[in-house]
Amino acid sequence: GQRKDEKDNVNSSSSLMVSFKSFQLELDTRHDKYERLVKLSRDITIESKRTIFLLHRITSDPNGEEILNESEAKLEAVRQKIKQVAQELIGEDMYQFHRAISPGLQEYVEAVSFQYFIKTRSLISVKEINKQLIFTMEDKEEETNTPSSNPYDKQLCTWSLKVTPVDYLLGVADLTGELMRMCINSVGNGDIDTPFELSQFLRQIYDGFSYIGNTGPYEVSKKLYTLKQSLAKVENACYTLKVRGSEIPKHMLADVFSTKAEMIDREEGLS
Amino acid sequence: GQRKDEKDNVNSSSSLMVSFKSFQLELDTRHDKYERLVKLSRDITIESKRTIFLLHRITSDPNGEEILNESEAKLEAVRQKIKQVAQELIGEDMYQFHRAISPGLQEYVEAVSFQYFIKTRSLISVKEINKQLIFTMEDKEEETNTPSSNPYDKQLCTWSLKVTPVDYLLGVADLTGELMRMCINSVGNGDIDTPFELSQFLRQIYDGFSYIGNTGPYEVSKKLYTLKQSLAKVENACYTLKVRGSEIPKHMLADVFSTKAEMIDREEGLS
Amino acid sequence: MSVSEMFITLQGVLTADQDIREEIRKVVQTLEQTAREILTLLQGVHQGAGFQDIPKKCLKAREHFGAVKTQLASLKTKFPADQYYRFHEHWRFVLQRLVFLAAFVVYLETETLVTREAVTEILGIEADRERGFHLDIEDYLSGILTLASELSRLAVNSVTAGDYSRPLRISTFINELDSGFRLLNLKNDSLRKRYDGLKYDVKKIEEVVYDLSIRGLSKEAASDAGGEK
Amino acid sequence: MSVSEMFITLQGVLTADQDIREEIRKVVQTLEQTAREILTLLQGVHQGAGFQDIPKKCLKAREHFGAVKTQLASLKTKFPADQYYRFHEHWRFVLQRLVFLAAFVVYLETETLVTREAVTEILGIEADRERGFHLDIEDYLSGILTLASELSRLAVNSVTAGDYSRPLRISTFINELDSGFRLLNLKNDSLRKRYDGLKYDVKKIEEVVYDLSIRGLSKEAASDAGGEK
Amino acid sequence: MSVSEMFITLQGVLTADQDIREEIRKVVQTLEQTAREILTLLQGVHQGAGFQDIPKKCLKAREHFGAVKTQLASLKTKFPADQYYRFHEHWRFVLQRLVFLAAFVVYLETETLVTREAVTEILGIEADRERGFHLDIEDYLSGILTLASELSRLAVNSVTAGDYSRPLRISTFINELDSGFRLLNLKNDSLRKRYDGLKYDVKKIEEVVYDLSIRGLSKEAASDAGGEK
Amino acid sequence: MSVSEMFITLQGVLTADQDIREEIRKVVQTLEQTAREILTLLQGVHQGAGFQDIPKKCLKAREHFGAVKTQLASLKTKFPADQYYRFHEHWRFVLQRLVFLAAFVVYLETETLVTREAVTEILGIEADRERGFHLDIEDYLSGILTLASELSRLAVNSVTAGDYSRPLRISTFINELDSGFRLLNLKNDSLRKRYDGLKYDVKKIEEVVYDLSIRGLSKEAASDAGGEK
Amino acid sequence: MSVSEMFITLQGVLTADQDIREEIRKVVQTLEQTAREILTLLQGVHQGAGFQDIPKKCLKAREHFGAVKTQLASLKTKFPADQYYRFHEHWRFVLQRLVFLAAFVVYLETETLVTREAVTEILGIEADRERGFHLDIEDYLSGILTLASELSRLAVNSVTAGDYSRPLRISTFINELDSGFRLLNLKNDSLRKRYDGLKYDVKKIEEVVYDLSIRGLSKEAASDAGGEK
Amino acid sequence: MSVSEMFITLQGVLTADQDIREEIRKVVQTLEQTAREILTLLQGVHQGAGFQDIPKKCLKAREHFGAVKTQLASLKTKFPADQYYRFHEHWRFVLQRLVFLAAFVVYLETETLVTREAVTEILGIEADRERGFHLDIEDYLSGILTLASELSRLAVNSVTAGDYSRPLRISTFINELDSGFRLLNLKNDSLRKRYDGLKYDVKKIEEVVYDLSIRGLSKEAASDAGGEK
Ligand SMILES: [Mn+2]
Ligand SMILES: [Mn+2]
Repeated sequence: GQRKDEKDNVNSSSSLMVSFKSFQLELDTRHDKYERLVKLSRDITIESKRTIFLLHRITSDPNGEEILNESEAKLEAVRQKIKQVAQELIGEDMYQFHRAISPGLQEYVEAVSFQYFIKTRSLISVKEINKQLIFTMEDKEEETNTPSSNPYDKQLCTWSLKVTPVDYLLGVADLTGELMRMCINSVGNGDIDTPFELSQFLRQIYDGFSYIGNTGPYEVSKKLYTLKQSLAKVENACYTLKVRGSEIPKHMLADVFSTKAEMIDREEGLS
Repeated sequence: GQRKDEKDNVNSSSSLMVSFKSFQLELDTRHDKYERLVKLSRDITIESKRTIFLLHRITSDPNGEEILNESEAKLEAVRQKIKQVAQELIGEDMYQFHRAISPGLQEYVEAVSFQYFIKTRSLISVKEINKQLIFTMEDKEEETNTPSSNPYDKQLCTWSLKVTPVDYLLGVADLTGELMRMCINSVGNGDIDTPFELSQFLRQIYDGFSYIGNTGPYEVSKKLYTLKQSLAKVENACYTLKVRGSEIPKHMLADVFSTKAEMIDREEGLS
Repeated sequence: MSVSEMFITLQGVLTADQDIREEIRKVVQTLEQTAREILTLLQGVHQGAGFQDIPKKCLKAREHFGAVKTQLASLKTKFPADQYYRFHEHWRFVLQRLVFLAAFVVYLETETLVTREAVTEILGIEADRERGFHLDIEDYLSGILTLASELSRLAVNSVTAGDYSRPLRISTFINELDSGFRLLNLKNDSLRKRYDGLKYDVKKIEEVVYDLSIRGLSKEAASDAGGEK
Repeated sequence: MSVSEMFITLQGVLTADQDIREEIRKVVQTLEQTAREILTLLQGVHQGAGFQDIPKKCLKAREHFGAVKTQLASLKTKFPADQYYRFHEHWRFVLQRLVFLAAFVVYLETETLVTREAVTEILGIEADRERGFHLDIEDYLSGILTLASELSRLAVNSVTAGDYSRPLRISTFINELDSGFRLLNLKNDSLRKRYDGLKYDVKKIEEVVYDLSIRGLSKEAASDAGGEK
Repeated sequence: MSVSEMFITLQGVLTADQDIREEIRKVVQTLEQTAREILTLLQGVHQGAGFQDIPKKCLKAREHFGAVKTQLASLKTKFPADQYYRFHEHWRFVLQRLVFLAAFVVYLETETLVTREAVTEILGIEADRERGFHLDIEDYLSGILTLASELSRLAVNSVTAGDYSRPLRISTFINELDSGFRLLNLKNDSLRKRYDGLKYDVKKIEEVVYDLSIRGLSKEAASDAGGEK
Repeated sequence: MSVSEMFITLQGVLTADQDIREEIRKVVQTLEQTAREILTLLQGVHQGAGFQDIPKKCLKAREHFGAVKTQLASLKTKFPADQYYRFHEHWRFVLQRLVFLAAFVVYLETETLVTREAVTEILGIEADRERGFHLDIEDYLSGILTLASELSRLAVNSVTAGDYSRPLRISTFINELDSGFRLLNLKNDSLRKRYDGLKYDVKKIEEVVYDLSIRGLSKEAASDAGGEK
Repeated sequence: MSVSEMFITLQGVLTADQDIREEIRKVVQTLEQTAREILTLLQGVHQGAGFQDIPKKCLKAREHFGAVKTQLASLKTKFPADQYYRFHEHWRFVLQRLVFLAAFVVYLETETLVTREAVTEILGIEADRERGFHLDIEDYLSGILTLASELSRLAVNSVTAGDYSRPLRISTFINELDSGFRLLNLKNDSLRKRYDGLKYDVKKIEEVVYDLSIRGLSKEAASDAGGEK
Repeated sequence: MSVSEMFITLQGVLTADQDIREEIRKVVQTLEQTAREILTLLQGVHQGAGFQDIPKKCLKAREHFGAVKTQLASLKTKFPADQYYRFHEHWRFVLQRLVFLAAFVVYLETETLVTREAVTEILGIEADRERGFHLDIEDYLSGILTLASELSRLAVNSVTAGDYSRPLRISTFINELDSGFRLLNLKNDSLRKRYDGLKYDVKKIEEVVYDLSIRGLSKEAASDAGGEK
């Protein structure tokens, strides 16, 4: 059409166009960063999940110590990924990119608090989690790679990432699912102490969540139902242990178990 | 508990454990590949979207040829990503990982068919798209990087990835949205031929989709509504052009436009 | 620290967060009220009689922006400076509206596009994120898109009021804006949706210009405009 | 090629696809029917009288697997060999069920876990994806999980039928299976969910073994078993 | 009191409530029927020939409002006066529709906005909540917004029917309405959403006035109107 | 009769039912194919060039309806006559579509609304439920609403193709249809929802007529039409 | 016939349909009330004391079924006989519940599965679709599945009440039922889902029997039963 | 009165309404806080050690109800007494929760069902709608259903804590409750749905009683209980 030409007079070097070019750059930079963070978050999620699977092997594995060490190594690898996230966020408002990284951080909280429970039978605090997310610039190579662009290089040799209280809560809420699995596993493995410990612990978490109730954000309240179900499963498991234990005097239990173990050994010898 | 130990006799070198260890490897390998493909798909999506934005600049930019070249370069970059996807899929059943890569491929179809329409005013076929997705092993470096693991290296020096008909259809369905945008842009830029061309073209695609109707998968039928809306917008734009053009005899139009262009020039001179 | 103590602490954090949000909401409400007043003021330009009063209306609007400044100054005291994006959603909408209103005033005064820096000055906030309460680029762009749609309406009403030159100037302005926006790669979000609307504004103005030109009114306008300015 | 010709071609492709699916569905239906028959057959072992007949039931089931082989052989002719995963959903469910049934038969015969290779042999399909119609690893695992739950039921019913040694053997077997599954990193999908169920099967059997041991029935069982085998 | 006695008492309360709702539903149905009849009657004004008959149509509509009064009078006897908001949802929709219809009649008669008091009089209900079955303010506003959209349609059809002055008057009226609504600080979701639609009505009418103006038809209209009134 | 004999009998009944559904599905698929072909054919009228060919297109469509008759005749043999509503969902959608297509052809031929009786004749089914395979009233109405929306599109494209008189006639037709529907007391949710869409069609066509009228094109159209008819 | 005449006729048809539905709803409500009364009556058997009264409770329930018969007889007069499936959804739920209640009574009386014919007789409806208001096969099966779940509960409560033989008999019955259902090739989604629940009932009862058996209570039960029967 | 004056008046009404809602929300928040504290307190009874403390916990809870009374007293001053149902949604949820908590305390104290009157006394509100701020019957019932589910959990945990008699008493109580609910003809969707959950609670408790009974623990419990009471 003949009219097309007339529009060409939009001067591509006008001040408007110049600022829009800078907008283009700004937006693309932001989106690229967001995208990199999403990818890191996915990596963090996957590795955290695998750490959790690893930790579940403890209830059946004699080499508990070994598994704990292995899980520590895995979590350290996850923290290296989180370090990259933190690096991306230097000088940024982390809430601007929170949606990108939140899923990964929640899964990390789940993994790290699961490990902590196994080690200490208690709940890791958000403070302790964040203590492990302070990073120092040890790797000299990296430092030399980006010497000019990053103003934080020389002044501060540490930087950190803080898990938000809400991410922490959501991670802990998911932790209860893993604890429930651990409880049922324990019963299946003839471990009669762990279930009662777990039910005690889970109840405390449940009471904590119901104390918070709906004052938290919607995502937190949404988890209450699953949490309640996990607790019910654990309470039912303890109930079953108690009920079946009622058929025999307490002092006989040890006897019974050793007999049974013997039986099984013999059985296996036969098959 | 004392019962724990008894379970330790699950021999970690039993044939069952040996096969489950191999299952672990197999599953992890598969999930890792899936994850890599998801990331590639995201990259493909983003770059394809940016190509589309670039191509929209043509209607206002005098340097159409330049933009086309730039878009070609961008699409080539996307194809390099697709090449990576194809590499991952060598020897695999691509449908096993289809869900991971489908979003990216659809967006690529949208971008490449948009460019093709701008160049040729016609619809690119799925065949033509796939022709561009046959890759040969040119980069020597890559070849030397993975010399042993990949059995396809020596026998076949080409490999390819095929966009499925359904991915193609879904990409084309989204293309219509871009065509609608292009149409409205054209009207705003005083281009009175393009809208009619576009309405003709869009109608053909719409007729095509309604010919297919609900015989395709659900995702395709779902797009019909948006497609219809896009068509309505284009038809309404043409209607407006016709109605307002009706107030002046055809032969006067050129006159009018040149006068108006003059006006605007003068106007700009003043401000 | 026991589990229940931990949860009591967490509850404290959440409560503090909600208190902040409550405070923010209150200030945002007064901002919305002021914004509505500026809007009502500026809406007058669409009315026939309003065209003469534009400069006076702009002056009055400028006064209102004084109140806006105070309210925004109060807003930024309500939360930690480095958590802007944590509470962004609360003021996002009203800030976009204020950008639009500032851009409208500036356009009416000088027929130019207000820059991001200029808007932040009018609003008394920062242009730069590092320096404090700032204007997010997407909010700036969103406000500008509202301006485009308002101007397409103004073009229509100018003709009704007998001013045939303004639509031509608006047309040039919007066209440049459109070229600017085409440079951007937007995500499939609300900004993208709003940007899609720009095409229709451009189209509408193009139609007005066409209507004027086939009737020879654009010539008349040009000579008028020559005289006016 | 015109747009409409292109769409006619595409429609042809889609129709061909649907025809394939229709064909697949038909074969899958006959497979489901056969699977249901094998299931009914094997369900008999839970009944009191059924415990003596296990070997006979297994033989009969083996015969039915002949029919399964023929049906699966027919199934693989219905679609291009390299598009297994395109149509996977159609036979996924029934294949998992057949894995379970084969695993159940093998367990009843030898009290061992059928390997992936052995299952594919029973079903007359490939163990290896590259070689043709194969058994996806997740489907294999899913079938095995169904076995675990069936065995926990069998443990309960064995006690009712007065067989006190079988639960002990099942317990050992399921424990090993559980250890195996713990090695896997599952995604949050249906397999994960089914795997979560395994814990309850393990728990149930543990309870049965406990019940037997506190009553001294496990000793009795052990000596019986010694004699039986 | 035993548990079962308690529940028998409770069931009595529940039954009474359900009976009330059933009664209300019946009256609301007749109201809907009457509303539909008034609507059909008034829709006639959009037709070319209908423009002459407006006064007659209004008179007829007024008669129908007699029936509405009776039906509303019956409605208010169906439930305790202080439970208006308990059953509000049942009549909310039809009441909004009746407000619209009353407002439309009043507009056609006098080209003014019906007040809340006047509507309640037409409907035979109370203006004041304390005095009984009243008109909720949001329902009143909702009905008025429907009027705005109907008038934008009327403006279009007036032009078709050759009446060029009516759109100008509608434009003034709608502008006033728009300013009015801008004074409101709407929280309510559904009302807010409907109000957002008002700006499209305003724009539509501005475009009609523009179309008249650029073709010089609005001057013609003005002189006509001068003569008519 | 033993439980298992009972269930074998029941399975017989279930199988028969499933077979019927399978048969129905097959016929419905061919009906859908034919319907899609008619649709593609008639959509040609929206193309600029298509306006001359309307009579030819209608003739061709009529031929296709021959196939439809045969297919529907086959459909009704697939199930007992008194179980129409048991299987209604299977053909409901395609029947609505066929009603629309028949109504569209009839409109294009004679610019009148096809009656329910006429549609059933075109489709070779019964008008009266008692007499056999009939057309449910809601399906008829649903098809007619689709026609309305197609005609509003046709009005737009007629103008683009330079035919200024057709929109006026469509407007009259749609208005009559709208009045008709207002006589109905619709309860049914999906039909009610679709009916709510009709008012957008009415408005759209009124705007087309407005556009023609304000440019004096409707007069031109009228004189044309006068000559044509 | 004018369009408006056509629509008046159509409205007549729609109204008739709505009236029928209203009538049906009313009868269904009374049916639900009666069903609830029978349920309350039969729930008594779960209570400790209730076990002695079973025969008396059954007799009373039989009386209530007289009322059911009358109500169902009234229901079938409300609509044309050949439109059963048009209104099916209205009574489907209550009919399934009545089937369950009838099946429960019959089980309590004779410990056998009520046949479809026997249920229809108890309800005073037809066994055969051709002969009038009948019982859809899926509704029958659905009611039977409810019975299974009720019986698993009864097994549990029998033990509590000290009746150790009933669970064994229930176990046999449910197993037969399960085998029966396995003969069916269920397509229907809701029925299939409910059938999946059956296996939990089977398992539950097996566990009860296990509990009795491991404690030697089932032998006791067997000798009791020997004496009783 | 001009349009803008009218709207200023209307805005006054709207503002008043929003202020009321704001006030209500604030009080409701403090109520929720208190309710959460009572809940945390009472949840302690599920802990093994908590069983001895029940009376002390109840006393403490009673103290908290003093705060509830004050807060509810404050709530009722926030709005006109006859607009209870206008703002009902605001406090509905927390009121149901408070009913549950009151009912739980009363149950723990006396093992009886709190009556509606007694609840209102504990909460310091009216039993009778006519007399002021009252308790809606559905909210009462909803709270009671929550109690049932809490008691089924308590039954389980009682056993774990070694208290075998409590489950028997809970079972009797829940059965009575279930019979009570069966007397109701529930229409309300959300209440109906929650009621459907009751049958799971009933079943759960029956299973607990079963477990105790088959192990002879219920006898032990009975003799204990005999001594205790
Ligand atoms: Mn998890
Ligand atoms: Mn797109």
